[in-house]
Amino acid sequence: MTKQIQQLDRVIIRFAGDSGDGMQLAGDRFTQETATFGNDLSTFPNFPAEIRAPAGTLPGVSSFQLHFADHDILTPGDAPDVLVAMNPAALMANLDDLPRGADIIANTDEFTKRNLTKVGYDANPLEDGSLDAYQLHAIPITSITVKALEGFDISKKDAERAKNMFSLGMLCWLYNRPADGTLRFLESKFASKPEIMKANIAAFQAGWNYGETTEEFSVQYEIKPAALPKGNYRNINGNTALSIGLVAASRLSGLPLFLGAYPITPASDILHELSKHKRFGVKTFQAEDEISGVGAALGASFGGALGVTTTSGPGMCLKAETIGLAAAVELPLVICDIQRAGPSTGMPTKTEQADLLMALYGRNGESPVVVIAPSTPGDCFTTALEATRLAVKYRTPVIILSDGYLANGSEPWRVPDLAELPDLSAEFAFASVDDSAGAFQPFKRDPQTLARPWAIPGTKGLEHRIGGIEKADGSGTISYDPDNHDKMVRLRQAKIDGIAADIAPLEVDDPDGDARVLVLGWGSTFGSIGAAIRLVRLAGGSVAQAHLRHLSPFPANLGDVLKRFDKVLVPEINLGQLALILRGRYLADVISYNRVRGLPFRAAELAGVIEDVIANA
Amino acid sequence: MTKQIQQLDRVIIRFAGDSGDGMQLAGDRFTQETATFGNDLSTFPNFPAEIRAPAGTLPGVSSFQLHFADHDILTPGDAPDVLVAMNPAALMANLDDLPRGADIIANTDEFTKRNLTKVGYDANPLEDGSLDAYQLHAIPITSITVKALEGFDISKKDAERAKNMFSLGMLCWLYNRPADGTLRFLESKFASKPEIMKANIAAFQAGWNYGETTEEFSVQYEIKPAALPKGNYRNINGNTALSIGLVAASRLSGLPLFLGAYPITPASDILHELSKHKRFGVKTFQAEDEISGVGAALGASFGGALGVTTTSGPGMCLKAETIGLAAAVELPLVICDIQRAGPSTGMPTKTEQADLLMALYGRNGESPVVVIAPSTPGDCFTTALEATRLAVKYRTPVIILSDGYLANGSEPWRVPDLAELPDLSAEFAFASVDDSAGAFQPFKRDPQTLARPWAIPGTKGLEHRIGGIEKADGSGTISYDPDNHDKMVRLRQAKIDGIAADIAPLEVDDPDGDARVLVLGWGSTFGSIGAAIRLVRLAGGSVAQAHLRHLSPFPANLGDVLKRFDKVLVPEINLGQLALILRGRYLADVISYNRVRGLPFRAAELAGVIEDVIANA
Amino acid sequence: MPDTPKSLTLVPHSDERLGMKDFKSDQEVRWCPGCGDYAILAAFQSFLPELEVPRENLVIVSGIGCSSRLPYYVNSYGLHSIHGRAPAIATGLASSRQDLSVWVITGDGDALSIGGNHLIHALRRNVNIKILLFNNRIYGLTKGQYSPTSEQGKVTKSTPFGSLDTPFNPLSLALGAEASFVARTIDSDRKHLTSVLRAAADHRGAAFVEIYQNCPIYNDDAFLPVTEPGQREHNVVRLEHGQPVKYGPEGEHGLRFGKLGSIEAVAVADVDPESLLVHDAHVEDPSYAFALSRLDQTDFAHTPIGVFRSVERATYDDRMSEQISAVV
Amino acid sequence: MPDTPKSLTLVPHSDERLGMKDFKSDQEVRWCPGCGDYAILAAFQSFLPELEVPRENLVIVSGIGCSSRLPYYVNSYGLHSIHGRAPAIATGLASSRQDLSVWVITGDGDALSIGGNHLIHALRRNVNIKILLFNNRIYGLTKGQYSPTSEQGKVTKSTPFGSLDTPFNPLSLALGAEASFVARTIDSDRKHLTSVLRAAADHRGAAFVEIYQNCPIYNDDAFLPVTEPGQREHNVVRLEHGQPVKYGPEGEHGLRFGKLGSIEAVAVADVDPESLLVHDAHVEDPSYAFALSRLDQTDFAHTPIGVFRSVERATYDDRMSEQISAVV
Ligand SMILES: Cc1ncc(C[n+]2csc(CCOP(=O)(O)OP(=O)(O)O)c2C)c(N)n1
Ligand SMILES: Cc1ncc(C[n+]2csc(CCOP(=O)(O)OP(=O)(O)O)c2C)c(N)n1
Ligand code: SF4
Ligand code: SF4
Ligand SMILES: [Mg+2]
Ligand SMILES: [Mg+2]
Repeated sequence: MTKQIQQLDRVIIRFAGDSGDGMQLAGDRFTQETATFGNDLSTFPNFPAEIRAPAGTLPGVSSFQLHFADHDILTPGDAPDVLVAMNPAALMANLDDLPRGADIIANTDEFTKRNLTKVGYDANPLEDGSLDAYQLHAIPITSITVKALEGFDISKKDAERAKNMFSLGMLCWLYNRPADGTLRFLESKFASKPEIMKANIAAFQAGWNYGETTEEFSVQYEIKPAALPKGNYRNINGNTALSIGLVAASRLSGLPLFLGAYPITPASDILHELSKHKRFGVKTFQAEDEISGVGAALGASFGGALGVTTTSGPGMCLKAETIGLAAAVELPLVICDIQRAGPSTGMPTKTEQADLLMALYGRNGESPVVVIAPSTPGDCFTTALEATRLAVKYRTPVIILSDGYLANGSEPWRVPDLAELPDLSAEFAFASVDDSAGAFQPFKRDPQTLARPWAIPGTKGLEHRIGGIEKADGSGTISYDPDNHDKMVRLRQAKIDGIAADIAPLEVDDPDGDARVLVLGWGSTFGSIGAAIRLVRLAGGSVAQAHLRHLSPFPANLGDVLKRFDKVLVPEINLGQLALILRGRYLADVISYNRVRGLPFRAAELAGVIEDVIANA
Repeated sequence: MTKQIQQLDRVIIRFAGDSGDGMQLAGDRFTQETATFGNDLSTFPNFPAEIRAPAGTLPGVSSFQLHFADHDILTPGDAPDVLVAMNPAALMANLDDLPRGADIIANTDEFTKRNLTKVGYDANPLEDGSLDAYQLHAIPITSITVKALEGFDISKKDAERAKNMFSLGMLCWLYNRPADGTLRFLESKFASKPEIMKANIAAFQAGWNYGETTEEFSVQYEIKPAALPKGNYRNINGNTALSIGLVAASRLSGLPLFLGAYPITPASDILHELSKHKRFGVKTFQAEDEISGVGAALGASFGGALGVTTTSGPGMCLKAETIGLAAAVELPLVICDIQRAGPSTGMPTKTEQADLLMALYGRNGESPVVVIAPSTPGDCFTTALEATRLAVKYRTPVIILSDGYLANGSEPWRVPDLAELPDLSAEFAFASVDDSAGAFQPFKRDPQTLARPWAIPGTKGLEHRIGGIEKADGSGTISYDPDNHDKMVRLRQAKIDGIAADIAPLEVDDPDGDARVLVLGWGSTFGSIGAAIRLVRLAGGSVAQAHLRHLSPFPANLGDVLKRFDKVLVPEINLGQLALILRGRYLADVISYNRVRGLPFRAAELAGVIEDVIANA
Repeated sequence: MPDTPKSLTLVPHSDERLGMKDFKSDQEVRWCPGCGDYAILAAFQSFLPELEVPRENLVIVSGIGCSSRLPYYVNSYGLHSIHGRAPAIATGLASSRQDLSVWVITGDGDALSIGGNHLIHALRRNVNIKILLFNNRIYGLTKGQYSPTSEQGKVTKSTPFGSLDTPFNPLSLALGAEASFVARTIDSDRKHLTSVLRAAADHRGAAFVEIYQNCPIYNDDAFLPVTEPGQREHNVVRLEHGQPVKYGPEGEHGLRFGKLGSIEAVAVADVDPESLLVHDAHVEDPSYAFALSRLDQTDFAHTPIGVFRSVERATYDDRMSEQISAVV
Repeated sequence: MPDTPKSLTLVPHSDERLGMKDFKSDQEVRWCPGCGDYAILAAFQSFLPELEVPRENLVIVSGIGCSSRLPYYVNSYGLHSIHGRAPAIATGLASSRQDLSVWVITGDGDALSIGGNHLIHALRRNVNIKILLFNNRIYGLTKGQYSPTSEQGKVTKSTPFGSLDTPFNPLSLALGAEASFVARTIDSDRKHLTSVLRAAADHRGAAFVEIYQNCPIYNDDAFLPVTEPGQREHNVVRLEHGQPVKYGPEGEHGLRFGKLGSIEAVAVADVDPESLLVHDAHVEDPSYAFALSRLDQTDFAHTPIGVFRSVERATYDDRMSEQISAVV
C-alpha cells in the first residue's frame, strides 16, 4: 500500500529499553543514516553505569535520543516526538518527557504482569487508557522478530536480540532513512557469524516492511537535508573529536603525540580512539594509575613530545600533584578532564560542570595553569588545537574541561583539511645552543611570552637540571631566597595572565543590539543556552549570549562585557563555580542558575529563567 | 668584676650559624629558660631544607630568632637587637635585618680567608670598619671553647661542637637567664656519653663566665617577667599544640584517636609527637603514602574512631580523592595541612598560606568541607578541639590550615585543665537501633544539623552499605535519579553552610570605635597583623582588626562586618586567595596585600601598608 | 567449625544460628548474566554463617570495579570506597577495631593496577584482613581494557594491536611482598572456593586469595583450561598441606624440584616416588611457594590451586595493641 | 667497553673522550659529611664515560629524598621530580625517546613506600630504564623516620616504641614483580658498584639495582656486617655468573639448595662439591634468584651481592615502536 508522505522540519526520537536491548546501537545506526542523509542533528545517549543493570528495572533503562532537522539545531531536544519503549520500565522512565500527542511505539511482548509489577504498574498502561493523550503503537516487536527469523539456524536468544534491528528498520522506514549503511554495518559487525548477520539484516528488513505494509502507520515522514555550509561532513562525538584534534595538533606542531592515561568513564574512549592511530606515530600508554599516566605524559613532554593525559573527576584529584610539578618546571602538558557527576565516584555516566574550581585551584601553592572548555562535540577538535597551541607556546599545563554530555553526544562535523588549520609549529621552537649566550639559563624567559626555553635532551650544550623546588629566576638553580620566591610566584602568574592578550576576545551575540540581559555560559551548556535564547527571541524577547572558551585566563574584554549589561545570567551545571570567580574578579553581581541533575539543561526551562530575568531587568 | 644592670622591656636576639652549628638547639634552650623565667615570648626558627647544607655557604645558614618581653608580644620581631653570627655566611645572610646600633657577636675563628671568599667578602667585615654602625663583639668562640675543654677526654671535633653551648652561656649571662634547665637538659641529653656531657656543661659555664669576667660586655640586661594571666605555662610550638589538642579532643569526645600519616616537612613532628602518646591509647600509623594515610584514617572513622591525617601541600594533593569520598559518605575526618611554600615541592621549610583555595575547592564535583585555621602556635590546640567538634557533630571532613611558621614557632601557652574544656562527647552520639523507626536509613538527616546517623560496625540492627556513588536521600541506596542528585548536592552544601549558625561570630577589635579601615586576616598572620596594628595605633592611627578562624563556612556576620568599613585590607602570604572569595561571596572591594617570600610579614612593613590605606580612605 | 577461626579470636561469637539468607541484602544484584561474581557471592554468603560472627561485626570493604560492588549485596556493614584504596581503608579499620572481621573485595585492576602499593604494604604489615581478589584478567566495569593480569598481546579496546606488558603473577607478587597467607581458587568450584575462604578466615594476619573469575562479557572463557570438564582434570593441581602433590585424571602426574629451585611437572610413573613433592604450606621460606606460583606462567598446563603458603606471624594490629597495653 | 652496552643500541655514540669531570655539574653537593651518597655519586660519575654516550643523551630522573638530589650534581639532563613518581616519568621519557639513556635515582622510601606501585609496574613492563635504589633503610631527608626496609622494631622519631612492620626485601619484591634484571651492591665497594652499573647498562630493559647506602646521621652503620673489614669477608657472598658460589676469608663457605627450594649456607669442606651452587644469572625461572634473595632475611650472616638475575625479554619501548613501525 502506498502511504501519504508528510514533510517535517525537525523530529526528536528516543529509543528506550533495557541495557541489554541494544538501544544505543539502534540509536547510533539511525544517527549515522541521518548524518549520511544530510540532516543537522544532535544526539544524547543516556545509560546506566552498570554494564548490565538488572533487566526490566528503572535503573536498567538505557536510552538514546536523536534530534534531526532540515535546519541547524543546537541540542538533542527537550521533548521527544516519538518514544520507542521496549519494556514497561522504559515507558515509565521516559513518559514524563513526552509532550501530549507524541507517538509511543511499545513492545507489547515485554508488558507482562511480572515486568509491569517490577516497576510498580498495577495496570497495563497500554490497555488502561492512561496513554490516551498519546499516539500509541502497541506492537509485539519481540514475537514478530522471532517469527520473522524462524528460517534461520540461530538460538531463540539470538533471534530475540535482533528486535532492536526490527525497531530500527521500522523507524528508518517511518522517517525515510537510507538503509545501505546499516546493512553494510551488520555485514562487517557479524562477518564472523554469517547466520547471525543474515538474521539481523532480515530483522531490519522485517521492521521496514512492517512499517510499509501494516496499517500501523498511516503517514510516512520526510525531513529534507539541512543546508549546512559546504564540506565533507561526518557525525562525530566529543571524545572522538578531541582524539582527532590531538592527532591533528601533533601533526601541525610536528611533535609526536604521547598519551599517558588510565581508563575511566567517560574519558576511556579517548584512550581507545588514540590507540588506533599508530600510523601517525601516536604512542598510547595505559598506565597503572592516573598519577603514572600524567607522570609519563610529563616525562614525554620533557623529552620534546606533545604529552597528553586524559581522565575524569576522581582521576583529576590524583593528577594534581604532577600538574603542580608541570607548572613549576614549566613544561607543556595537555590534561583532558571529561567531567562527570560528583562528588567522589558520583554518577560516572552522567554529565556535570563541577570540576571548574578544582581545575583552577586544586593544587598546593600558587600554581596557575591554563583552563579551556569546548562548547559542542565538534568543538572538542578545535579545543584540542587551542590547548596544544597554548601549552607549547607558553610551556604550561593546559586543562581541557569537557564533560560526559559532549563526550558521548554527537553532531555533524565538517572535516577540515590540514591546510586550513593553524601551523602550530610556528608557535614555538626548541631551544638550541645559540639561544643562550654563555651558560644556558633554563629559566631565562622570553620577554614577550614569559615562557622559559624548552631545551630537550639530546640538545648538546643545553644540559640542565630542573625540579619542583623553587628555582632562581633565570639560572633555574635551587633557590630559597625570599624575594626570588615572591618574584617567581608572580612571574608564573603573570605568564598565564599574559595569555589573555593572545586569545580571542569574548564575542557577544546581540542581534538587536539593545539587549539589557546577557546570558553567559561556558563549556557544554552552549547548545541548551543557545536553544533557550532562540525560544526567548522567538517570543520577542531581547537577550544577548556570550560563551566562554577560556576560563584561565579570561578573555581581556570580559570585564567590559559584563559591565555593558544590566543583568548577567550564568547558568551552570554546578552550584555556581564560574559565577563565584566572575564576582570575585570583576565584582559583577551576576545571577547564578544551577541545576545539578547529571543531565544537560532543558532549553524550555532555561528560556523561562531567562524571561524572568528579563522581566526583572 | 660587677657590672651595671640595665632594665629592658623587650629584646630580640637571633642565633645564626651553619646548619651544623647547633643554633636551633641553642635558641631552643634560651627560649625554654626564658619561658621558665616568665617572659612573654615568640620564636622563629628558620633553617634550610637540607639536612646539612654545605658548610659556610649562604644556603647553609640556619637561624633562630627569639623575641621576649616583660609584656605581651605578638611576633618574633622584625629587627634583632643582638645577632650571634657563628661564621661569615651567618653575618652576611642576617645583616640586612639588623637596625643600626644592634649588638653583633661574631665568632672570629670562622672568619678565615677561605670562609670569607666562599660567601664573597673580599675584606673581613670584622676588621674593615664596615660594621661601625653596630656594637661589634668579635670573640674567638671556637678556640676559647676548645681551650676551656682541654681537660676533657673528648675529640677536638666534639670540643668544637660545644661552641654553641659557649654562646648560649654567654647570652644567658648577658640577659640574666636561669641556667639549671639547660644543665638538666644536657645531663639527660648526653646521659649515655658522660664525658661529652661534662664538656658541654663546662662550655656553657665558660660562656657564662666569659660574659661575667671579661670587658666584652659592660652592661648586663634584665627583662622582668611578664604579667600573664594566672596559670601553669609552657612554651609550645604549633605542631606540639596541635598534637596535644588532638589528644585532648580524643579524651573529651571519648573517641579513640587514630592518626594515619606519611612524613612530610613541616608536618612530620605531629606524627612524632602523637606516636609518643600510647598511654592515651593513641594509635599512629605511618602509611606507605598520603593516600593510605587518609584512607586508614577514614577507615578508622567508619569504625567510630577520631580519624586524623596530617600532611603538607604536596601530600594534600594526594588526599583530595579520599577527602571527596569522606564528604560523600559523610563521615568525620580531621585533615591537618601544615602549609609550606609551593607550588610543587617549593620550599619545604618555608611558610606560606597558598593552600586555601585547594582546601576549599580541590576535589572533583561539589564537595564542600569545613576549613579552619589557627592564628598562633598555642591556638593550634584550640583549633584541634574545634575541628573535632565540627567533624563529629556534622559528620564531615574538617581541614585545618596551619603552616610552617606556626608549626615551628613557639610562644608561652597556658596549660588548661580538662575540666575547663568543652565536653565534646555531648556534641554527638552514635546511632543506635531505636533511632531508626523501621529499616535503618543511613542518610536520614538530623533536621537540626543535617548530619546523617553515624552508625558504627558492631551496632546490631544498623548494618548498612555506603560508598562514593550518589545515594538516595534518606535510604542511602545507590541512586542515579536526576532530581535526587540535585537535592543531595544541595543538602551536602546546606549542611556545611548551616554550620555558620554554630560558630563564633567574627569579632572586630576597634577600640576607638571610629575606625574606617579594617584589616582582615586569617591563620598565621594574626601576630604580624596585630603587631602592625599596634604600631599604627601607637602612631595615632585608627584601624580595626578582625581575624578569621573559620574559612568554610564563614561566620554569619562576616558580610555585615565588611560593609561597616570604608576600606578592608586583606594581607595574605599568597596572591590573594581569601580576598578572591570575599569579593566573590560579598562583592566587597577588599584590598589585597601579598608578599610570598616564605616568611611571615614584617610588622613594620605591614604598618606602612595600613597607614597608606588609612591615608587614602 | 570446631574452634574459633584464628582471625576471629577477638571478634564476638554469635549464638543465633545464621543462615545464608541472613547475609543477603535487599539490593538487587547488578552483574551481567553469567558473571562469575554471582558464584563467588553465593559461595561467600553461604560460607559466612560458618564464622559464627554476628552480622554487625562483619565489615566488607571494597574499591571500584564490578567485583567491588559485592558489599552492597551482603547484609553486613560495608564500605564501597574508591578505586584501589580498600586495603588502606581496611588497615585503618582493622587496626582500630579488632572486634571486627574485615574482608576486602577487589579486582585485578583495583588491587594490582591502581591499588598495587596498598596491597603489597598491607601484606607486608600482615594486618588482620582477608583480601579476595576477583581476577578476571580484564577491566570489567570500564568495559573491557586489558589489566595487569591480562596475557601479553591481549587485544582489547585500549590495545587494538595487542597489549605490550608482561602480566603480574598475583601470587608471585604477594609472595615477594612478604605475604603470610597466599591461596588461589576458582569461581566455579564452590567446594574448593569455600575451603579456601575457611582457611583464610583461620589465618590471623593478611590473607591473600586470588579467585579466577570469568567475565563472560569482556573476557569469556579466560580460565577454560581449569574450568572446562575434560580439560581441568589435566590442568588443575590441588594443593593440600601434608599431601603428596598428584594430579591428572588418575593422579598420574606429580611435581618435583628440578634444577636451580624450579618446580617441574613429571609423570609419577617415571620418577622415584621419594622425589615427588609433598605439599607443605607452613615452610618459613617463601621460596617454595614462589616456585609453585611460577608453574602456570605460560599456559594453564599445570595450575596449582589451594593454599600455597600459610605461616604464622604477629599481625600489625596485634602488635599495635600490645605497644599500647604495654604502657597503659 | 668493547661493544655497545645493550641498553644503548639506539643511543648515539660519543666520539669525544669524556672523563669523570665532564659529568660533574657546577652545583655544590648538599649531603651530610660522610654520607654514602658521595661514594655512589663518585662511582657513578667515573663510570659514566665508559658508556661513550654524549652527555646530552643521558637523562637522570629522580623522586624526592636525599638520594634523589643526585641529578643536580651530574652534568647531563636531569629531572628532580616528585616523591615516588620517577619510574612513571622515566617510563614516558624512555618510551618516547629511545635515543636516550635514562637512569632513575631513588631511595627506599621514594621507591618502596610512596612509589612502590610505579616501581613494580615499570619492572613488569620492562621499560629500558636503569633504576638505582639507594637503600639506607631510613627516611633521610625528612630527618629519620623508619622506612619500608627498616628492620622490625626499629626505634625512630615516628616509632619511639619500635616499628611494627615486616620490612620489604627489595630484591624479593622486584623478582615477584617480574623484573628481568636484579642486582645488589654496596656504596663503599666502588669496584663492585661499578661492575654492577656496567652490567645494568648492558641490560636492555628495566634494571633494578639495590645499593646499600650508609646514612651516618639517621641510621649509621646499618650495613656494618657487610662493610666493616673483618666482618664483611665472612658475610658478603659475591655472585658471579658461571662461577661456583664460595665466600668467607678462604672461600670456605658455599651455598647449596636445601629442602623445598630454599638455599642454605654450608661449609665447603662438609659437603659434596657437586651439590654446591654455581651461579646462573640467566635462568628463566626467577625462583632461583628469589631463593637467593631470601638468604639475608634476618641478619647479614650471608648476604649475596652482584647480579642475581639477568634475563633477556623484549622491552616495553621496543615493542611500542615495533607496533608503530609495523603500520607505518
Ligand atoms: C580514580 C579512578 N580511576 C579510574 C576509575 C575507573 N575504573 C573503575 S573500575 C576500574 C577497573 C576495574 O577493573 P577490576 O578492578 O579488574 O574490576 P572488575 O570490573 O574487572 O571486576 C577502573 C579503571 C575510577 N573509578 N576511579
Ligand atoms: C608527596 C610527598 N610526600 C612526602 C614528602 C616528604 N618526603 C620527602 S623525601 C621522603 C622520604 C625520603 O626517604 P628515601 O626515599 O629513603 O630517601 P633518603 O632521603 O633516605 O635518601 C619524604 C617522606 C614529599 N616530599 N612529597
Ligand atoms: S562486565 Fe564482566 S565482570 Fe563485570 S559484571 Fe559483567 S560479566 Fe561480570
Ligand atoms: S640525612 Fe643521611 S642520607 Fe641524607 S644526606 Fe645526610 S647522611 Fe646522607
Ligand atoms: Mg577485573
Ligand atoms: Mg632512605
